[in-house]
Amino acid sequence: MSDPLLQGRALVRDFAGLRALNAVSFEVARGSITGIIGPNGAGKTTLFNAITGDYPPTAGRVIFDRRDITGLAPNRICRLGISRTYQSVRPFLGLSVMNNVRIGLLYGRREALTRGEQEREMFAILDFMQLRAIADKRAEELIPLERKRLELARALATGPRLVLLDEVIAGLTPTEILSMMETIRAINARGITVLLIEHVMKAVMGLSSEVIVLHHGEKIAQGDPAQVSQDPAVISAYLGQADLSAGLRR
Amino acid sequence: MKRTLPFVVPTALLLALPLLRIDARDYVLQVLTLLFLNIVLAQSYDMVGGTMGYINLGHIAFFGLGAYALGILYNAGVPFVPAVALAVLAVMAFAALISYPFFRLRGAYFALAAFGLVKLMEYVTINLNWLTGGSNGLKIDPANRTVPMYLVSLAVVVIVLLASWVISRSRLGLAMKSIREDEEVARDFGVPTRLVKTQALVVSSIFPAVMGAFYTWYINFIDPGQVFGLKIALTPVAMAMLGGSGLVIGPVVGAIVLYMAEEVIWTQFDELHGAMLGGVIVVVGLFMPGGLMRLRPLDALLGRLGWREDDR
Amino acid sequence: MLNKSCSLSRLGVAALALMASLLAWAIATPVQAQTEILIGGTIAQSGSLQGIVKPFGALGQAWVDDVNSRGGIYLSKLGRKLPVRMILYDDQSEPPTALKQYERLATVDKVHLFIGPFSSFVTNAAMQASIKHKIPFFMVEANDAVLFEENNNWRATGLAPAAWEYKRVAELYKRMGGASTFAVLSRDNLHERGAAQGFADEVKRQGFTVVYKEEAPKDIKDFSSIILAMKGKNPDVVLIEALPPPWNIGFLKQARELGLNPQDIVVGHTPIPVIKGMGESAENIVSSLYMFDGDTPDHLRFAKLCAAAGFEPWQYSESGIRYRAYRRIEDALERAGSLDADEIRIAMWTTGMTLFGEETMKHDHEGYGTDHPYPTQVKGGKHVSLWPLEKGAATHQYKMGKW
Amino acid sequence: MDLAILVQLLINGILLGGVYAMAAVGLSLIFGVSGVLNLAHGEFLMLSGFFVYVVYDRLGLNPFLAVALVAPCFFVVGYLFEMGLIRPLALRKEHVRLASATLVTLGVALIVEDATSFASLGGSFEKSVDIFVPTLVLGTVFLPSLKLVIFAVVLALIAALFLFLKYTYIGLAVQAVTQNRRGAVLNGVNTFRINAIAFGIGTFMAAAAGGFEVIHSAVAPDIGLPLTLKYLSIIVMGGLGSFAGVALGGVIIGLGEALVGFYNPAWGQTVAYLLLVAILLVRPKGLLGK
Repeated sequence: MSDPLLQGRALVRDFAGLRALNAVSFEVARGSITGIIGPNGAGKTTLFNAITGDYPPTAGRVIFDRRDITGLAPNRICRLGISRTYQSVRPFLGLSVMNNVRIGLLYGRREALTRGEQEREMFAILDFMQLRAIADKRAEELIPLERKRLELARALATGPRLVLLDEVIAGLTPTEILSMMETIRAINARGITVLLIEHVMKAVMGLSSEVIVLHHGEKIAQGDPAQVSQDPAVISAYLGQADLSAGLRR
Repeated sequence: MKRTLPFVVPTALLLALPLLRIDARDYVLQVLTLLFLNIVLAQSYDMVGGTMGYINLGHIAFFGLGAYALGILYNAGVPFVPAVALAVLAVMAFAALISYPFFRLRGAYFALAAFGLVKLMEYVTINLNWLTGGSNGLKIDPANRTVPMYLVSLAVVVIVLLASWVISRSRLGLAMKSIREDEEVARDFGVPTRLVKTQALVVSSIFPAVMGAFYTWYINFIDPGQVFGLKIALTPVAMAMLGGSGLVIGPVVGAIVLYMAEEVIWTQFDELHGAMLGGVIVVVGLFMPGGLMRLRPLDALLGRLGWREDDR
Repeated sequence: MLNKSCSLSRLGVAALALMASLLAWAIATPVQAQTEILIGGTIAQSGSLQGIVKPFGALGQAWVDDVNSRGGIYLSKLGRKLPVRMILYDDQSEPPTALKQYERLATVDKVHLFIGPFSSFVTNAAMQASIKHKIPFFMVEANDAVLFEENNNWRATGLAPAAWEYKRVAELYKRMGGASTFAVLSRDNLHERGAAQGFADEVKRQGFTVVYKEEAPKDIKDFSSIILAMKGKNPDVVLIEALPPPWNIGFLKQARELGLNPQDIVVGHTPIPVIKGMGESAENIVSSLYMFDGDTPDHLRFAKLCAAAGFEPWQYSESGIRYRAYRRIEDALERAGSLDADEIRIAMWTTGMTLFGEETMKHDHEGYGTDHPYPTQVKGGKHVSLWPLEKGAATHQYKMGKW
Repeated sequence: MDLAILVQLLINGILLGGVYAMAAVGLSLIFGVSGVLNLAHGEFLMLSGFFVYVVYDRLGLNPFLAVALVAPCFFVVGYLFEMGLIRPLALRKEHVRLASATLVTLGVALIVEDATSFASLGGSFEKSVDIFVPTLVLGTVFLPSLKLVIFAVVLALIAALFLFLKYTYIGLAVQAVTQNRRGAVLNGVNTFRINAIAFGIGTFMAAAAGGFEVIHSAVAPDIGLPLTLKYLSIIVMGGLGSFAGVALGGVIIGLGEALVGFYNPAWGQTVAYLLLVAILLVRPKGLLGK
């Protein structure tokens, strides 16, 4: 990859003696949808947290758009153009849908928006995520699917160049999965690079142009989906997790 | 117009009150002055405690510091108005200074460290008796300042209410609320949390500092146990909770209700004033986590007045 | 829409009505005709000071009942006796509350004279109402110098300055002989500081040495370091000046535990909890009270009032001061002969009455009185008066380190 | 400084730390398990002191026997306190819960204080038991035996608590709840019961400390809140939820007070809060906090 948007160089992250990430190096191409898979406890979310600065890497470098962002505060990293969602959704429960989105617009952007631009952007995002009708509700009044959409809306509000999606598809019904996959593609079509963690193999394989496989905190494979699913190391890592390995072979 | 009327009319009436020619005028003014003091403390406490979700049990430290700063400056010969300004600036600087270490703490740690700060301030004030007069207290020239104090407190109440309202609708206010809801997420979405917390604390320190400075001027004889007292530290918190912490209208309503309850208690009962106050506080904590103004009928009323906030 | 605005305005009217009625409730008390003498004041029934003065509400009522049982106080210019009524509020031990309530007493209850609250801080705030409304203010348990900084003809106290508190105790040691070095420890509080400093100055003036003098925090619980430092100075007499009994008990128990054995121990305030808590060890502790043993009418009446209020005179060391205030009010009213504020004020300042059969109360030009306490010694679990001095020197027994 | 004095000061400070730790351990347990800052802790201490006094005064019992009688009753008091007043707050949002628990316990503190002072109207507000346990004297060093006993009791209680937490089912459940409330619930732990037990034990410890207070010095209705504040700063200093931290925090404050207090009594009391702020500056989670 000649000029990746995001690059991890030998990332290490320790938690009280436990090594959650061990020398993970990877690259995410501009404009791509890249998937991260791996069994539970493989370090996927830890990798996200290392990128966003929530839990900065113990060693190694994170390079975003040719710039070293290792150790920057999360709010600064956000302004540089990385945005995220959470595995278990974390909208600001007491705030209205609009204000949830507004946070990203007001604080997450590098350049300040005028009031008019703000409103226009906000309603465009609400429309895009089909949240306009419930814009005045508080987040705690939303149903789970709406909360997921709200998380995505908030992530888009910061005007990111890269979004990290942590299991946005998990827990949805088959119809909802299809619509969410469409949404992710649409986001990508806006020129936003997507890095996503997912357990639903069909979705990952369907969406991603590239897949990274983590296991026990180490990267064991990276490549296009078809190639990765044939990788013996990957298969053995998933062994014992019948449904997942079944998903891999399918 | 309709929305501001319920605010403007009482303010105008209260402003006209000193013109009243009845014997008990000054008594009424003093009752209201103490009420205003409570409103200011509760309302400004809630900027950090309610809007930002950091239970600042040390809010009263700003009041006591303002009271002492004014007394010391005034006795050193600084004219009154500059002395107030300097006292308030000193308190703001103090707030900015402590915000860094204190906001490294979260939840209970923050609440406790802030509470401990009040006690520390009390002791230090006692011990530095060359500066503060120590346990002998600090006295400034006495005078009857009932009417000016009343007007000043009323003005500060109006200002603090406006400030709360403006903040709750502002960029800063939104960031404060997001910190209350989930500080890590707020930071992930670009909110410079440390800066926002410092700003919030400094803003919230202005009002108790002003009231503290005027308190010394009004009572003219203060001592550390009084201005850094436990009761005065904790009642504003109870008031904010009673009315509805995190709502602009909450603390002011809570302050009025609790203060009036206290007035009734001490005039109507000879004994057990503290216990009754405690009972009220328990009931609030137990049954009204959202406070009065989140109760359905009152919430509906706010809706009709057009005062309901989006984020509650 | 019509409905909505209608209920809104109804609500507005209701809110205004509520406010007005609250205001009315606050100021609505029938205006008093001159059929009784109204005395108003506050007593801490809650807050930090309640422990020292709470029963004085009952004591006040006992006095009122006593006066009224004789038909009240004779006012010569009215040519008849008027009954007394006392209105006491709870100042919550806080100055702003006291200020508010004295204002209420002046304007709503329309009292003829004020009786002061406990402590100099609260008194300072309360006095503002007296100056403003020109109502005579009988100060009670308040004699700090800051209260006397300004010229104010509306207040006066029966008390001498705080520094006099141990004058008689110091005189006693002068007369006794046998002790020459003194250690003085006071609680770091307005009143106690002044009193302890007065004692230190007094014994120095008598030619003794003060080997240790310290102030300890209001809420200290562990005295071991202080006791250790004190032991190093080996004083003959140790004086402890603190109002709250736990403070005194804490010090005494730890002094016993750590082997501090001076010849004599003076504990300024030794009410019943101290004696009960120390048991045998309290024997021969020297203390002071605002009265001495005797059988003058004042002694008998004081004992009777305290009994009616449910305690013995020596159990609340400040009760003697209260009693003196009541007597001064009676005296001033009788001599004024009317309820005119100015006449009461002048009568209050020109008193020359005799109390407890012995002393003549006076005022100096600043408004200080002459009352200061008398030495006592704990014997058999009670205070025994060491006054007058001739008697005291004979009765007093050195503790000689016997705990 | 004279060596003998230094030794005496160190002994005084350490023993004082034991006294502080006694009540603070209970408070720490309560916080660790339930996440509640119990502002009524000192009131229970005070109340227990009063009951000990009443039992001693009216029934003529030996004060130590009275403590042994009264303190266990406070286990029930703490248990019921949790059931009636703390449990209903369990489902609230974190910061709302912290605030409402603070309010509820503050209200209870005010009620207990005022009711106690009301109940003793007519008598005196302060109570103290007259008993003297002779001091152990070794050369120039004075070892107050009562405090030695307290210190031993504290150590024993902390050890017992440790064993209880490590080896009994309830103890393990308590630990599980301390570490992860939600996880414990998912694993079938009845957190309500565990909270109540923690309150029971914590209040029992406060009551035991109250017994000591009335024997060793005196209790009065208004001593509660200031004591609570001091204990809270000790447990924060040591690290919330860590018992060893509590003992350490107690001893540090005890030593600070003893050493500073020797030269300057005024700053002796201040040092506790100075240390609190200083330690939190360096370690936001306390000395042994995780």
